[in-house]
Amino acid sequence: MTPESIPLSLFAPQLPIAGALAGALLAGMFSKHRSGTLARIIGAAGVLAGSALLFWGPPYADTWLVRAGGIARAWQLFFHLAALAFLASHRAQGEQPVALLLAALLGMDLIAAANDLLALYLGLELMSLPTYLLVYGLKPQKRSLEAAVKYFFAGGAASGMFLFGLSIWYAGTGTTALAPGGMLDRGPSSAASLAFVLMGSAALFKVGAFPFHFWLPDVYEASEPELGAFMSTAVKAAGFLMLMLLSIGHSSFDPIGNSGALFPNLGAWLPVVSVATMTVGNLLALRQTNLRRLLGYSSIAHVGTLLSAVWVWQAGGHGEELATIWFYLGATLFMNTGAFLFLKLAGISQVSELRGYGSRAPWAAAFFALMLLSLGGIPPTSGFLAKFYVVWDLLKGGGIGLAAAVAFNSLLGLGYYLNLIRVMALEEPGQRTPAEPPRPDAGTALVLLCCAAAATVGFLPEAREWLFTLMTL
Amino acid sequence: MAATALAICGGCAVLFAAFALFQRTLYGSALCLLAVLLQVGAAYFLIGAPLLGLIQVLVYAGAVMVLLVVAVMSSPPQLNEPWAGGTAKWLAWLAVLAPAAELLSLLRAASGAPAALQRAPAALERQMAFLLFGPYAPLTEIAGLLVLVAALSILRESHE
Amino acid sequence: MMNACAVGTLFFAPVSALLLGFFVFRPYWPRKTHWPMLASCAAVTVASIHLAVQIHDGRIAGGSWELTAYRWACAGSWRVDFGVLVDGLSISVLGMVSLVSTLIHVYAAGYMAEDPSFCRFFLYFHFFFLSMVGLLVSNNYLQMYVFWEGVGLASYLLIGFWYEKEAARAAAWKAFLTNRIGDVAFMLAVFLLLRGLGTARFSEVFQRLPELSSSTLTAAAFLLFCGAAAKSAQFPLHVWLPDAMEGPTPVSALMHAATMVTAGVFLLARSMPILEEVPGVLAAAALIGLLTSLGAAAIGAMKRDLKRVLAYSTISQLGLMVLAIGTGNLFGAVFQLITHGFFKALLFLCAGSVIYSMHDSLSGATTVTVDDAGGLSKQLPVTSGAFLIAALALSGIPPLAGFFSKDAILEGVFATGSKALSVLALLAAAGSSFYIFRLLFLTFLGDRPEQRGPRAHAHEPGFRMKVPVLALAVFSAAAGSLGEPIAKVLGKEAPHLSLVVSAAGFAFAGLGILAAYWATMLRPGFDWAWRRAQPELERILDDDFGWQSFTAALARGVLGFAKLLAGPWERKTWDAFTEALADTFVGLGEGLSFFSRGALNDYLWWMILGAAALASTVVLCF
Amino acid sequence: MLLTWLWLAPAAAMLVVWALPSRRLSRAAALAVSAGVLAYSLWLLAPYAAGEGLLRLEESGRAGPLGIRYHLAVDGIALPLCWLTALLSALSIAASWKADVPNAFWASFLGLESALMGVFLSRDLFYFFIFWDMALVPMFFIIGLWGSEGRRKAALKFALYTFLGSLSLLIGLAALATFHHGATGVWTWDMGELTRTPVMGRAAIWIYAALALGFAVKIPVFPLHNWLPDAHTEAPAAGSVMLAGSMLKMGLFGFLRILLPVFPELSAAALPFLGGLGVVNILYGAFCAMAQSDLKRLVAFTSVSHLGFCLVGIFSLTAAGIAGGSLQMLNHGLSTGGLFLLVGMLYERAHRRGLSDFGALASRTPVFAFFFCFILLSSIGLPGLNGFVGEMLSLAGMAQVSRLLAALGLLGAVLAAAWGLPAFQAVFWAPPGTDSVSDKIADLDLRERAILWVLLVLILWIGLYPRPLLELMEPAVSALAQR
Amino acid sequence: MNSSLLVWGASGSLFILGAAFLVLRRQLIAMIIGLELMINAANLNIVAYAARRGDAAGLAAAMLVIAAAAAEAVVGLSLILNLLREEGAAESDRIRELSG
Repeated sequence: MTPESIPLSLFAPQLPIAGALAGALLAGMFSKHRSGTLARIIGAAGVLAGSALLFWGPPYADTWLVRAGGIARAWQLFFHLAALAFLASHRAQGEQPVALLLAALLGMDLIAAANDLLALYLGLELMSLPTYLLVYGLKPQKRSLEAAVKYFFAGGAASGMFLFGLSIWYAGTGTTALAPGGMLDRGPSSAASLAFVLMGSAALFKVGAFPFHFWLPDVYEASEPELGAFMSTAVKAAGFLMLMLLSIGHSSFDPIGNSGALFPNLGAWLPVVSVATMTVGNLLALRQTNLRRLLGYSSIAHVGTLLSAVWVWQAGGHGEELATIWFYLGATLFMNTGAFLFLKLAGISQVSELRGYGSRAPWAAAFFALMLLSLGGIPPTSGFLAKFYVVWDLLKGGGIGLAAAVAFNSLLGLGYYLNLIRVMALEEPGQRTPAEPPRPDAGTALVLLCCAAAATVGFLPEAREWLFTLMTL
Repeated sequence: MAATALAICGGCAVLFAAFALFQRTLYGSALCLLAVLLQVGAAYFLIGAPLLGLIQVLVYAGAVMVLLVVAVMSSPPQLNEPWAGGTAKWLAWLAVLAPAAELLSLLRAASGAPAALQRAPAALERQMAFLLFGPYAPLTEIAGLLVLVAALSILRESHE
Repeated sequence: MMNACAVGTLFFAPVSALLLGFFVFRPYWPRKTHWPMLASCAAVTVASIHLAVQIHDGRIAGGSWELTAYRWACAGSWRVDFGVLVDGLSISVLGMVSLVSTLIHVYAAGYMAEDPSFCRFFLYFHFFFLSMVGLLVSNNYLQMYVFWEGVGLASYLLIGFWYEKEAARAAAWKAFLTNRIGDVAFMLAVFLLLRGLGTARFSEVFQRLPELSSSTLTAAAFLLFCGAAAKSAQFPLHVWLPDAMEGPTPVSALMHAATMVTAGVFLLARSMPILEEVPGVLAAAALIGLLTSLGAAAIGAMKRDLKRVLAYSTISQLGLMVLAIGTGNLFGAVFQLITHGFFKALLFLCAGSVIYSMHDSLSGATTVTVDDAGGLSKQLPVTSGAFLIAALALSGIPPLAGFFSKDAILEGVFATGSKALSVLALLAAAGSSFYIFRLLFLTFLGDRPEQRGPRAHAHEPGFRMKVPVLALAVFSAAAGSLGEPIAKVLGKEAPHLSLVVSAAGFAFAGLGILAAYWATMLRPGFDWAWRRAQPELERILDDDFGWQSFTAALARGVLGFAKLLAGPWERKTWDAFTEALADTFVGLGEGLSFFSRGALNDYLWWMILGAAALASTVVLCF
Repeated sequence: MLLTWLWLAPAAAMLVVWALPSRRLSRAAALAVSAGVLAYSLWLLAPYAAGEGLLRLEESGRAGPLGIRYHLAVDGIALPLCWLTALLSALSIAASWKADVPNAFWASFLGLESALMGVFLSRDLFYFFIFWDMALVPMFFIIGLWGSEGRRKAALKFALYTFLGSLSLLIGLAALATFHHGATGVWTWDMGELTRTPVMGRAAIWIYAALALGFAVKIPVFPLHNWLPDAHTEAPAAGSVMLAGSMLKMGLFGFLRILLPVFPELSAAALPFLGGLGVVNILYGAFCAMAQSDLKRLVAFTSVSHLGFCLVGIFSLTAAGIAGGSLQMLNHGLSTGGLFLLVGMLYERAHRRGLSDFGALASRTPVFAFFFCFILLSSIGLPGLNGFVGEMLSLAGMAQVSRLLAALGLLGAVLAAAWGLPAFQAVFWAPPGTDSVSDKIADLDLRERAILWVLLVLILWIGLYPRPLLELMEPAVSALAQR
Repeated sequence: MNSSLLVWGASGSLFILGAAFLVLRRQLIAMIIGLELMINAANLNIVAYAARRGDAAGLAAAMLVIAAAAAEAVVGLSLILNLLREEGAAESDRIRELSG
């Protein structure tokens, strides 16, 4: 069976981005010193055009290789948003970072649109390679090189596992399509499960779940904060998307339906991994002195919560659970971006530098406190609402134990979030506290404003429904 | 029959991989990797995908090995002194004997050319080529992009 | 109509005087605040006398007049209304109280003239008067309780009036605390009534008594008695009255002799119908009354301080009143209450004059002991004369008031027919005459070498202090004739003085006087010699048979328990618990960080191990 | 929209006040807004209070898919608490007029007021919880930033205890809604509907326990009270007025509004246990108060004792008891709020709170002595003042159920005299000690007197004529009473 | 079908040996060799089954995988060359600074 060829129009949203990639590289050729800003503008234009095309571009299509519109569009919009935040806030020299980012963005768009395991693999590769380089490229020094190397090898091992899983799957079913059938027609065999576990662990690696999380704190600590923001939002979302694609298979993935899981045995071990991830993330975060590393572990803790949301979703969830996952990822997008950008602007990386910062820069401190409150899940903030939806679905879906674990971990989380607020607000400024308040420029200020606005959406319990309708219109 | 040849190829690949693991020197491991790559190429050839075998030898054994050797040479000296010691001798013998054995088993089975070979491999190859640049065109584009990114990493290297 | 406005003045006169005093006189004419107070006292006296006459002449139907002012609170099925009840009992006691208050207000104006916080004294003094009036004329237990604690608060403020003195502060707090214990018992009784009947109005309660179960009734009666015992300083809860003498003498005269302490007896008289339902409580009351009376008389006979002796004499007389209530003789108790109000106030005023005359700066020393005073009759003729009249009245020598009221009580006791009770009652009567005349002879007549006080320049107090003393002397003498009108007002039949009982009473009283004369005048210095001979007995008696030290120890014990409870234990354990909880989690974090120590190989090892573990579980469970 | 303004106005004003340039301007604006809210609440709610139409005054939006509906309403129990909150925030802002604090101080008070109004008004459990937790953040900063020496530790302990409580509350509420859905198939968080369906079986006990724990931490009930003394002692005067005045009532309000109507038979079963805890609260608070040497910590323990009375009243489940309990909530706000204001004025002048630091103040500052004595007497429960009415009704209610608990509760009244008067005497009557600062203390100025006169009049009015308030609570109370 | 067993065996052991490289060897360059081995194992598997079934898609997939693997190797080696220039030796013990 020779698959029919894919019309180029399906890739309409991705073309402007590829164009921007090429444009950025060319910009680098012409003017040496102003190439950075020029590349950023081109990049941003490309991404915006891509997002615009997402809505007015190709109608809903579901070919053997790629999908367009529907759920895929929702995820791609999310990735574009994260990329825009990165472009608006990063200040590195040269056009390299912009080009690498756009390449990574293309990779993510491919993952979102993948209907075929091979496309998924190539998307994973295209997303990972530029990220390894960005970790070192943005701030070339010993620490970031070390982080990049660690990230490369861990990522390499993961994609190696993914590939091996893919080969087993291909050997078993003879097709690399992301569709139930083939080997499964004769019922779930051990080979299929092995294939899934290998591919699933690659997804878990990308997300930073428990056994695969060791690289994450080092990379967040050493890389630039805006990359940390980008990775903790977009790359994490891509990881979750892969996990969901693998566990359900695309056909039943679209909007509401949830017929038969490609790999039904996900339910057995996902709760264990999610509770382990939550607890490890929170416990290790309690002792951190480096703020970026702390945000890394907090991101791991949030991954634990999200994994339990994914568990409920795949255990027979409907649109609601999917909306919960989206809302949580959306909330994380704004919370993490806000927190990381604050660290970048304030030039703070150690907790001791945060001491008494409230008296030096009250408004910046208030912003960071709002972000921390949202990360910690204190009621009026969107973080609380996200966690509330997860606990709500868990209770509805019968995961009482998981709900209790999420609740307990949010108390653990308060231990370090509240501590930061205490250090910032209640302590006297130490000698290492930066003297003057941060001066964000236009782009970053806009991003920070959006983060602050999004953090206070805790008042509207219907926010999840609006998000779902927005994403699936 | 091709199966025995295939068995020898697979066996040698695994053997060389094991040897590579326990080599004290990087130089040794690199060479063992080269041997493994060649064996795998031979396996492709035997299985019935001669073009793939060729590409494997070209891309892997050629480009990647060269890079590896460059990296090994630029790493500190004590890791890459020339191959000496007993194991080197044995490996050399093995590297020679393995292809000979494969050829021998092929010829022995020459009466019936290897099943894969018979089935007009060219047709499969042609179909693959058609596929790569037809339906799989987007994926090849993505592979191209990957190579571009790799190039960027090297390009950046040359900036400073 | 006249009655309504009379009752109105009972309340509005004191309230308006207080408001006037607080808002007008305090800032502008502090030295003049006694004028509005005197006016209101006079108004209340006139009103009460008018009402008394009305009731006495039967012009008010049924001898009692009730008016509901407003509904105070409603909760669930209960309705609690505040109102006024004027009947024989309340109006007779109110008459005495208002009369005595007016006189003492005049006396206080003179006595406290030089005191710097003159205005504050009169505000407290009149607040007490308002509460006392309110207590006497309220028509339900709750309203009575409100004024009951008001009186307690006034006594706290007035005992502690000279708050520079440590003794005054301690005495004030002790008084308030002991009263509060009694009030709590009283409140619990009110709860029981509310629980049973849903209302606390006297008329309704007394009509629907049968509805209550016997256990509730007994409990209520007993608790009411406890409340009364605290206020009227009966045996277990009398500890606060001797210390209350730390207050200025007018306070001691009005509150701790004539009016406040009688509130307890008034409560018992008011709830007589309940007590009659429970004979056991009456018997207990009689016993405690007698015991208190005898004990107080014994201690009083031994005290050296002028006011302390009078304090114990008050406790003893109150004991007699409770004895009368115990024997069911309501008229005897009320008659004694009224006459006692007059002559006991007179005694205190005389003591006040003695103190005032012997010390120029008043707030310095407030007590005069028998050692200082002696042979004062020469310098203070009027005071000693009045003291003599009051002493005679107290001991119950015929023409004077005491004889009639004490005789009424003795009649009641003899009527019960128990020989032991009557003998002991007679003994108590003898005791009371002994200690009062011992005091008389020691301070006014004899002049002992041991007495070396500054009596040389003692001089008769001013005009404003002499008039009330004389007036009270007249009343003490004439009050005996009030017997019939009180009986009529109370609706009880007039007492007939049986010859035997009055003769026995008079004999024992005379015996007491002779003994006092023998112990003090004939053998001067006997008092001191006796005290040196038995220091042990003196210490016991001084310590109220050990009861004072016991209560002090109890208070210290409670404070110690509180300190233990709120001490380091309370703060440490909880903080330690929360800190330990936090440390365990941080410790767990430290332990886990052992695994992520930066080695790339370890990272990869954990990854591959994790994948293998997942694979094995997934594959195995299929 | 009328009711929404009650919590929305202070919230909006919070942002404005915070952003104002000058401190004096923001202070004045804060006072204006709080006074405005007080006036508005009186004007808006008074007519409804009089007539029977209390429950008609409610407004509710559309129910979302989760069954959450923005639904505000006010009834007999919530109305006095709203007035109390509005009054106390106005008074506390006026009382800390001279404090040199940034705009955030005034803003956090308005934020606190809006959250508390939200708690007392919302009929929907979800919004109840949102406002419940929102109230904790401003109080954390008030204690943490502007308290006295040990403020940081106190703020952290306060945050830890209250978050623990609100966490168990969240789980309880979510489980209640889920259980309700299981029984009726309808998703709803509205208090009205939740009361209509019986929640039976073992799960109900767990839900009841979780909710009770959440509320008990806030009241605070005996074993969980450890945060209160530190929070009160370290908070600024105005802060502890608000904390004691209306924040402690959130827990009791929760009991009255959620536990009693939704689980009537479980509350009846829990009566001996929780009533007993109430009595323990009374006695424990009184004993600890007796042993304190710091004036403010003494007042903190007394509020533990007073809330014990409220608990005893509420859990007598009799009409009189519940009326007494809710009235005592109001009285405690006035008398303890007044005491904290007074101690704050003392601290403002002398920066010291020890009992032995002052002496003979009665002669130096008679007006201060008069006010302190008056409000202390109301706090002790002197009849004729408001404290007595609340305590008497609560204990009378409990006497209907168990005479032992009522008797023990009454013992608390004796102990009240034991901690009240010695404190008064140590500060006002006893001669000044060696290191006393009473010579530096000036008497109250006009502003302070005005504030205290407002409290005085209210205390006297409720003491002498509590009937209108009790009739206001009558419909809500009789609905809850079971006996 | 002993040949499929043979192919599974070969690719499985190659994969495991690749993983062993990653875990056991301290030199980074050796770990890159390990990566290459893992990818070759997978490729062997894919090509074996594609050829046996005569499915060109599998071969196309193998082709793309080789390209991706090459790109990955290049990126890895560029990072390692940087490390060599900075540190002089590409050892995993040299990169233990980030920890905790």
